[in-house]
Amino acid sequence: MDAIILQILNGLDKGSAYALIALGLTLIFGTLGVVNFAHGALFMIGAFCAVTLSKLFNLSFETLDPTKKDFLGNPLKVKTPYVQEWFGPDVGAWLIDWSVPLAILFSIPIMVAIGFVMERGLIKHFYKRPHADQILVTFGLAIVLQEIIKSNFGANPVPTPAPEVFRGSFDFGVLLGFDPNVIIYPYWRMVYFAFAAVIIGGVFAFLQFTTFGMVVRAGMADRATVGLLGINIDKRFTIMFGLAAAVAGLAGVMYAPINSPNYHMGMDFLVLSFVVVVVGGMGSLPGAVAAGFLLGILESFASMNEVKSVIPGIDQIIIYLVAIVILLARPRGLMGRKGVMED
Amino acid sequence: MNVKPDFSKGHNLAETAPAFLSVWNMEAYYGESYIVQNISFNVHEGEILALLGRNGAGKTSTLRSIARMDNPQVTKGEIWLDHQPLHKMKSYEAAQAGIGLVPEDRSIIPGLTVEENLQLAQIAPPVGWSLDRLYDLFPRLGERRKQEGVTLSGGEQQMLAIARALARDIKVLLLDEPYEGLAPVIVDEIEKTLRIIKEQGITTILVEQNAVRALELADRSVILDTGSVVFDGSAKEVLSNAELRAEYLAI
Amino acid sequence: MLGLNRKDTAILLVVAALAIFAPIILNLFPARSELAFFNAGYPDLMQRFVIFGIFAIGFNILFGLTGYLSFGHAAFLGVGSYAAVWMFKLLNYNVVPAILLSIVVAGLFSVVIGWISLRRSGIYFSILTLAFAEMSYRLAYSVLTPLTNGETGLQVYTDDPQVLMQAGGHIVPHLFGLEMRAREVIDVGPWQFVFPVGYYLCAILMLVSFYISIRIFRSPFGLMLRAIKSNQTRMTYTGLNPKPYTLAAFVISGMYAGLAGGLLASMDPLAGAERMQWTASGEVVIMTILGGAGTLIGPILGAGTIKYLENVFSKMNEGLLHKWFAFLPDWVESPVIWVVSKFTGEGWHLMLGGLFMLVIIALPGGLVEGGQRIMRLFGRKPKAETRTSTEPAE
Amino acid sequence: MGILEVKNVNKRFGGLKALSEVNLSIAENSVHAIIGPNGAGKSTLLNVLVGKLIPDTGSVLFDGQSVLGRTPYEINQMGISRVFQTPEIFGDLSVMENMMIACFAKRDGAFTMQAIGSMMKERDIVEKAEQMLDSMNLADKRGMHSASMSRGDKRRLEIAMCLAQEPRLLLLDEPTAGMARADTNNTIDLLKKIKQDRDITIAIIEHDMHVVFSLAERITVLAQGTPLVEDTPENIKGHPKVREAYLGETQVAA
Amino acid sequence: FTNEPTGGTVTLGFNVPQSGPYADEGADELRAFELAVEHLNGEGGGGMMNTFSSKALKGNGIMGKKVQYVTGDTQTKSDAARASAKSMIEKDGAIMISGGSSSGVAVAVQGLCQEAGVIFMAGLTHSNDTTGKDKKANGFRHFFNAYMSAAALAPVLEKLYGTDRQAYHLTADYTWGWTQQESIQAATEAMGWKTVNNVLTPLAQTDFSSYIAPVINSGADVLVLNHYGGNMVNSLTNAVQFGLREKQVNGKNFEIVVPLYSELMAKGAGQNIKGIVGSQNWDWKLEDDGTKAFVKAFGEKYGFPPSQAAQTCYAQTLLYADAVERAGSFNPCAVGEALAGYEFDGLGNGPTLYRADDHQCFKDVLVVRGAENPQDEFHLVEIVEVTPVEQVTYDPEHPMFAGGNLGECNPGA
Ligand SMILES: Nc1ncnc2c1ncn2[C@@H]1O[C@H](COP(=O)(O)OP(=O)(O)OP(=O)(O)O)[C@@H](O)[C@H]1O
Ligand SMILES: Nc1ncnc2c1ncn2[C@@H]1O[C@H](COP(=O)(O)OP(=O)(O)OP(=O)(O)O)[C@@H](O)[C@H]1O
Ligand SMILES: [Mg+2]
Ligand SMILES: [Mg+2]
Repeated sequence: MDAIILQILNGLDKGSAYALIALGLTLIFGTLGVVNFAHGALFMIGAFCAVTLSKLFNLSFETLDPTKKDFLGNPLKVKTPYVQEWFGPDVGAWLIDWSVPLAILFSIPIMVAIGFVMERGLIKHFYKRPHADQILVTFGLAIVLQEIIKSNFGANPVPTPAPEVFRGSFDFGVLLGFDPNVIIYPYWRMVYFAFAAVIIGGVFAFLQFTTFGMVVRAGMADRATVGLLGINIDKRFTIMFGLAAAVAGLAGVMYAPINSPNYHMGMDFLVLSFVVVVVGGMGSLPGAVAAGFLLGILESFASMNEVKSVIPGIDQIIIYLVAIVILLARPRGLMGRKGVMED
Repeated sequence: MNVKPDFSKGHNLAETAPAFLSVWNMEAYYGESYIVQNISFNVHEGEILALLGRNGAGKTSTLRSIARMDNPQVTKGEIWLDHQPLHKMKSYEAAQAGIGLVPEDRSIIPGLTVEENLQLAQIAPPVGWSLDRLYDLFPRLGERRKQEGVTLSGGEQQMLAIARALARDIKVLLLDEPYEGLAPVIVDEIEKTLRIIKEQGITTILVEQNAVRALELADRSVILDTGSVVFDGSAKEVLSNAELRAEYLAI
Repeated sequence: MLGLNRKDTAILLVVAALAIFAPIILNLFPARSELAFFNAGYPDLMQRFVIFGIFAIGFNILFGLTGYLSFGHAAFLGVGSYAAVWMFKLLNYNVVPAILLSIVVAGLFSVVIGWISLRRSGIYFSILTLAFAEMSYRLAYSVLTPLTNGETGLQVYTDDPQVLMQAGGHIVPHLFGLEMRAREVIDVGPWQFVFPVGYYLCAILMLVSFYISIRIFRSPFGLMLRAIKSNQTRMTYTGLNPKPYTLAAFVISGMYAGLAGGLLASMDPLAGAERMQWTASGEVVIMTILGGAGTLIGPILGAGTIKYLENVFSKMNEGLLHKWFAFLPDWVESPVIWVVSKFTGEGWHLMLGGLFMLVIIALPGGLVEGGQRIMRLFGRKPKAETRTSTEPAE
Repeated sequence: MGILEVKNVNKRFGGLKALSEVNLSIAENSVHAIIGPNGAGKSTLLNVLVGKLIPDTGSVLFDGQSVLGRTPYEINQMGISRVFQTPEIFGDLSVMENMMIACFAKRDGAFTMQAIGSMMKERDIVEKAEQMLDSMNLADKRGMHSASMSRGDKRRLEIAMCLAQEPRLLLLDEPTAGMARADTNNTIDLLKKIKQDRDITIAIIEHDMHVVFSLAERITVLAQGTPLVEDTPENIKGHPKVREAYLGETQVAA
Repeated sequence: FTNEPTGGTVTLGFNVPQSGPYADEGADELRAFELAVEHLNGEGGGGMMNTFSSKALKGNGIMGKKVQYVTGDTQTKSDAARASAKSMIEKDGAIMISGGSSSGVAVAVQGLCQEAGVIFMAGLTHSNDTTGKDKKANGFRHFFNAYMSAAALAPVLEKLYGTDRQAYHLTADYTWGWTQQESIQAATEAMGWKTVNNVLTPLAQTDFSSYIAPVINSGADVLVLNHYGGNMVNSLTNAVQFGLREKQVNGKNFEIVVPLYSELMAKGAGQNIKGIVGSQNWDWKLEDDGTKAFVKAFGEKYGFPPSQAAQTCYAQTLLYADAVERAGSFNPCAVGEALAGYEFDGLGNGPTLYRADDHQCFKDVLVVRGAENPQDEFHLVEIVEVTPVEQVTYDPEHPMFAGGNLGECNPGA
C-alpha cells in the first residue's frame, strides 16, 4: 500500500513536470500549429536561468589565504561573493540560498523576450511553411541554443540546489495514518507539484476566461479570415509564443533543483513532451495536462519491481506502449480536436 | 457609357478623390501571375455597385485586394476609403477602417461555434450590430448558435458569413457571390437585407453570377474581363445594352 | 533510356557519374597539402555517403510523395543491420545473404509497423512510428541484449557458428571472395585516389535504388502517392483506397532503409543500437528536407552534406586552426580562431544547427533549390525539378 | 424498382433531426433533382449515399445491393460518383494529373501496384483524360496547377473527373453554383449529352431553378429532413407548398 | 603494415566524446593528449616523461618522428565512434587510436582497430568486458575495471559500515551497469552483506524518484548506485532528496555507495556527494612523483588539475610512444609485444603491469569519499585508501572475464 501511495506521489510529481512542459509545447504546437523542436531548449534555458542567477549571486572577489595551498602549491585564493560583501553575510547567504525561487522572477522577462524574438525573428516566417520545414528550422535552433549553453556552462550538470528549508522531506504517511518514515516525500517535489498546478490553472484561466484563446484558435484555423475581422493576429501569436516560452522556462527553473541542469536536458525531454502532447490530443490543453499526469503515473508504476519482474523492461517502453494503445483506441488522442495537424 | 473617373488631378487622392471608395491603377499578382491588371473605379457613399464578369475575370481577386488580403499581392496602385489609404494597410487595419468582406468560400472558421464565429467579429473595434439583432435577421442562426460553424448547411454558412460582416461596424461591404447556394426564398430575404443595409448608409460592392438579379439591385456596375475594367456605368445601362450583356455576361 | 524521359535520364547519368568518380571528385586536394583535410574520398565516408543516400532516397518515397512523416525509419535501418550481422554470425561473411535478409527483415518489420501506424495520419502517425522505433531502440539496448549485444553492438565473434565458413575462409565481409575492404590506391602526382571495393558495391546498389525511385516517382503508383498527399477525401471518393498505397510506400521505404542497414553492416560488421534511436530517425528526416523533400536528387545531397559535416568538421581541432591561421598577425589570429573554433571541433554541432537554419530560411526548397538558383544565375532555366510535373510524353 | 432505393433513413446530429424517415427511389437512367430549403438535409442525404455518413436507421440499396457498411471507395467502385458542394480536387497536382487519376481509378479499381510502370505507356489513360478535358473546355488548362484555378474552373474539373469514371449514378451537389451563366448552360448541355450517349442516372441538388427545370425528369422536395413531395417538374412548379417554403414569389420564370 | 609512417611525422588519433553528456570529460582527455604530444615532441616541461621508469623517450617525437595528432568526436555512440576512428585510420593515416569515455565505444573501437591493424589505447572504459570477453590483441587498457573497483571497495566498506548490511542496487540497464553490479554484489556478499534487490534502470532515465522511493521501506540500509555520468548525478541527487542520507535503518545509518567515481560527476552532484564512498582509477592528490609532475604540467597549462580521464589518456599516449621506441618499430605487432607484460612505474599509481594475457593494467586502486568541507572546487573528493594492486588482481580466467579471446595481433594490410 505504502509503495503504491509513494508511486502515486512520484507519478503526480513526474506528471506535473511532463504536464508543464507539454502545456507550453501545446500552446505552440497544438494551438499555433508550429512543430517546435526548440521547446526542449526553452525548458533548458529556463533551468539555466536558475543556474545563471545562482552564478551571479556567487560572483566573488578573491583574497589570498597564505595558510592554505591550492593544487599547485600556491597560496589558496579564497572567494567571497559580492552579495555577501554588499548586503552583509546573512542577506547574502539568503540570496544565494534562495536563488532558484528568485530565478522565477528573473526568468519571466528573459523567457518572454526570448519567445518574442524567436517568434518575430524566425517562427513568423514559418507559419505557412510545411511542418517539415518547421522541424528543420526549430531543430537547428535547438542545437544552436544548446551549443551556446554548452560553451558557456560546459557539458557537465551544474548542481543548483533548492533553498535549505525545502531540502528535507516531508512525512506524508503520518497524515494518512501510516507509521512515521514510511511515506516520506521531498519538500521541493511537492513545491514543484503545487507550482505546476498554479501555472496550469493560470494558463487555463487566461485562455478560458478571456477571448484570447478563442482568437488564437481561430487564427490558427484560418489566419486570413481572422484578419478580415479586424484582429491583428500576428500580435496575438507573438504573445502566445511569449507565454509558451515563459511556461517552458518556469518549468525549467523549478526543475533545476530536482535534477542538476545540463545542456542536453532539453533534448531528453523533447521527444517525451511531443508524445505527451500528441497522446493528449492536438490542440487540447486539458488533454496535454491529462496525458502528462497519466504517463507520469503509469511510468512510476511500471518502474515498480513487482511490475518489472512480470514484464522485464516494461519501464523502458511504457510511455511508448501507452502512446500506441491510446492513439489506436482514440484517433485523436485523449481530447484532440478534429483537423489539427492531421494532414 | 459613363466617362472614366478622372484621376488627372494627381496623386493626392485623399483630398481629391471623387468618391467614397476609390481604386486607382491597381495591379495585383498571385506569385508570378499578373491577375488584376491596372484597375480603376469609384464607389460612391451609400450605393450598391455590381462587379460583374466571367469566371476567372478577377472579381474575387479585386475584392481580396481591396480587403488587403495577403494574396493576391497588390504591387501598384492606390486604394482610398473615406480619405484613408487602404493600400498602406494590412488586412486587419483595413477591416478596422471599415471594410467588411464576405468571401466566396464563406470562410467559416473551423472549430468555432456559430456564436463564437460572430463573437470573434466583435473583438476588434468598431463593433456593429448586436448578436440579438443578427439572430433576428437570421433566426436560423439563432437556432444553431451552439453548432460548429462548418457543419452548417451551405446556405446557413452563407447567412453566417453575412451576419459576421454585419457584426462589425463597416463602411463598405464586399460581397462575393452571396446568393450562391441559397434557396430562392432566402435569396429574396438577403436581397431585402441588402436593401436594409443600404438604407443604413452602408456602401456595397456585390459580385454575382446572376447578373440580372444583381443589376436590378445595384445603382452602378463595373464589368471586368481578364483583369481589366471593360465597363463602368449605371446598372440600367448594362441591362439595356444587349451587346455588353452578350459579350461579357452571356445573358 | 531505361524507360525514363530525357530529363530523368540526365539526372540518373549525373548521379551515376558522380558516384563512379567520387573517389576522384572527393579527393580534390593533393594528399599532403593542408587542404587535404577537406578531402572526403576515403572509403568509410564515401560508403556512408551512398548508404545514407539510399536511406534518404527510400525515405523520400514515403515522405516526399505521400507527405506521411515517419519518425521511426531508423528502426528499419537498425533491424537491417542486425539481420546482416546475424547472417555473418550464422553463415559466413558473404554479404549477399546478409543484404538480402536485411531487406526482407526490414520489409517484414515495416509491414507490421506500417500497418498499425497508418491507421492514423498527420502528427499522430509520426508519433506512432516514433513510439515503435524508440521501443525497438530501448529494448535492443537492454532487454534484448542476447539478440543485439546491447550497448556494445552486435558483432561477430570467433566462436560464432558460421556454418558455411570454410577453413581459411575470409574473416571480413566479402562478395564471393572479393573483400569489401579491399581497395586500389592510385597516386597521380601529389594526388592520391582510393578506389574501395565496398564503396563500389554500395554505389551500384545506390544507383539501382535511385533508378527504381525515379521509376516510382514517374509511375502511376507515384501519381497516386502524390494524390494521397494532396487530397485524401477526393481520393476515396474517386474510388481509390489510400491505405494499400501508403502501406506499399511505407514498406518500400522500409526496405530501402533495411538495405542501407545491411550495407552499413557489410562495410563494417557491427550493429549498434543507437542506429535505431529517434535522433537517427530524425537525421534521415533532416537529410531529406535539407536536400529538398519530394525532389529526386535532394535526399542524396542532404545525406552527403550532413555526413560530410559530421565527419570532417568534427575533426577540426584548435591545433589545426592555429596552423591554418598562422599567417594572420597574433591579435587577429586569436579572435578569429576563437570564433571559428566555436563552429568546429567540439562545436561542430553549432555549425550543423546554424546550417539547418540558414538553408531552410534562405532556400525553402532545400539544397536543390539552391542548385536551381545557381543554375538560373548562369542563365539556364532548368524546369523546377520533378516537384510537380509528371506530364506524360507528348 | 429504381437503381437507388432509400428506405426509412434517419440521421440525427445531437438534438437535430437532419433526416427523418426519408424514402426515395430513383429510376434507372433518369435525372432526379432534389431541392429544398437550406439546411433541409440534401447534402446530408448525399453523404449517406456515398458512405461519408452512416444513417442511424434505414437502408440504402444501389442496384439491389446495400451500400451501408461499405467504405466510400467501395461505394464509388460500385458505380456512384459524387461532385461536392465545395470543390474537392487534388490541388497540388496539375489539371491533367487530376484527370488521369480518375481514369486510372476507373480502369484499375481501388488499388493496383504499378510501382515502376511508366506513365508514358498509358496511352489510353492519357487519351481519355484529354478527351474529357476537351469536353469540359479545360483543355487549355491541362498543365495548370489546379489549386490556382478560379472556382468555376475547379468545379468543372471535378465534374469532368466524376464523368471520367463513367459512373452509373452521378451525384451532383450544386454543380453550377458560382458558375458563369455561359458555363452553366454548357454544363447543362454536357449533362444532357452524356445522358444521351450512355446509360447514366443523375441525382442533382441545385438551387438554380433554371438548371433544375432544364434537366430534371422528377423532383423530390426535401424540407426539414423529410420528403415533402415528389413529382414532375411541372407539378412542382405549381405546388403551393413548395412555392411557399422554397421557391418564393419572384423565382418562377428563370 | 597499415599506416606505416613514412615522412618525418607520425599521426596519432584521439577519438573523444565532444558532444553529448560526456563532452566535458572528452575535452579534458583532449587536453591531456595535447599535453602528451607536446611533451613527446620535447616542448613543455616533459611532465611524466621525467618520472617514467622507462627512459626510451627522448623528447624528439617518436623514433625521431614529430608527433602529430588528429581528433574526432565519438558522440558516445559506437557507430559514430567507429566512423570517426575509421576516418583517422583511412584518411589521416593514424597508427594509434586512443580516447573514449564509455565501454560500449571502447569495445567497438577496439574491435575496429583489431580489424584495421592499428593499436588501440583505451581511454576511460570500466566494463569488465573490454579486457574480458571482448579483449583484442591490438587493444590495451590503462583504466581499471568494475571487478577491480569492487575488490578495492569491499574491504573499505567492511571497515566503514560493518559486515551486517542489506544492500539495494540500482543498476544502469546495459552492459557496463550489469558487470559493475555483478562485481560489487559478489565482492560485498563475500564479506557478509546481503543483497536485498537489484533494480535495473533505463539508460535514458532522468528522474529516478520512482526507483528511489521503494528503497525507503525495503529494509535495505545501503544503496549501491551502479550508475555513471548523468545517470549517477541524478540518481544520487534524487536519493539525497528522499532523505536517504539522513535515514536510520536497522539501527544503522543508511549509506550510499557509488562504485565508480569521477571528479566531474562529483562536481555535477554538488553537495549531495558529501560522505559518499566510491573508487577511482587515479586522483591528482596522490603523492607520488609521477602524479606531481603531471599535475604541475597540466595545472600550469590549463589552470586546474587534471581528471582521471586526462591522466589515463596522457599515460596511454606516453606508453604507446615508449613501446614504439623500445620495439624500434611502429609495427602494431611489435608495439603490442613491447607492451604485453610490460612493467613500469612513474606514471601515477606506483608500479604498474600491463598483463600479457588480457592487456589489462594492474596497479593500485583508490577508494575515495566526497569531502565534507572542500576547500575549493578541486577538493570535492578525498582519498580514503589506496588499495594495493595485489588485492585487485584476478585470474585472467575469472568467470567475469572468461569467454574472450585475445586473438592474434593484426598489423593490417
Ligand atoms: N491562389 C491563386 N494562385 C494563382 N492564380 C490564382 C489564384 N486564385 C485565382 N487565380 C487566378 O486568378 C484569375 C482570377 O481569379 P478570380 O478568382 O479573381 O476570378 P473570379 O472573377 O472571382 O472568378 P469566379 O467567378 O470563378 O469566382 C483566375 O484566372 C485564376 O486562375
Ligand atoms: N456534422 C454535423 N453536425 C451537426 N449538424 C449538422 C452536421 N452536418 C449537417 N448538419 C445540420 O444538418 C442540417 C442539414 O444539413 P445539409 O448540409 O444536409 O443541408 P442542405 O439541405 O444540403 O442545405 P444547403 O442547401 O444549404 O446546402 C443543417 O441544419 C445542418 O446544420
Ligand atoms: Mg470569384
Ligand atoms: Mg448542401
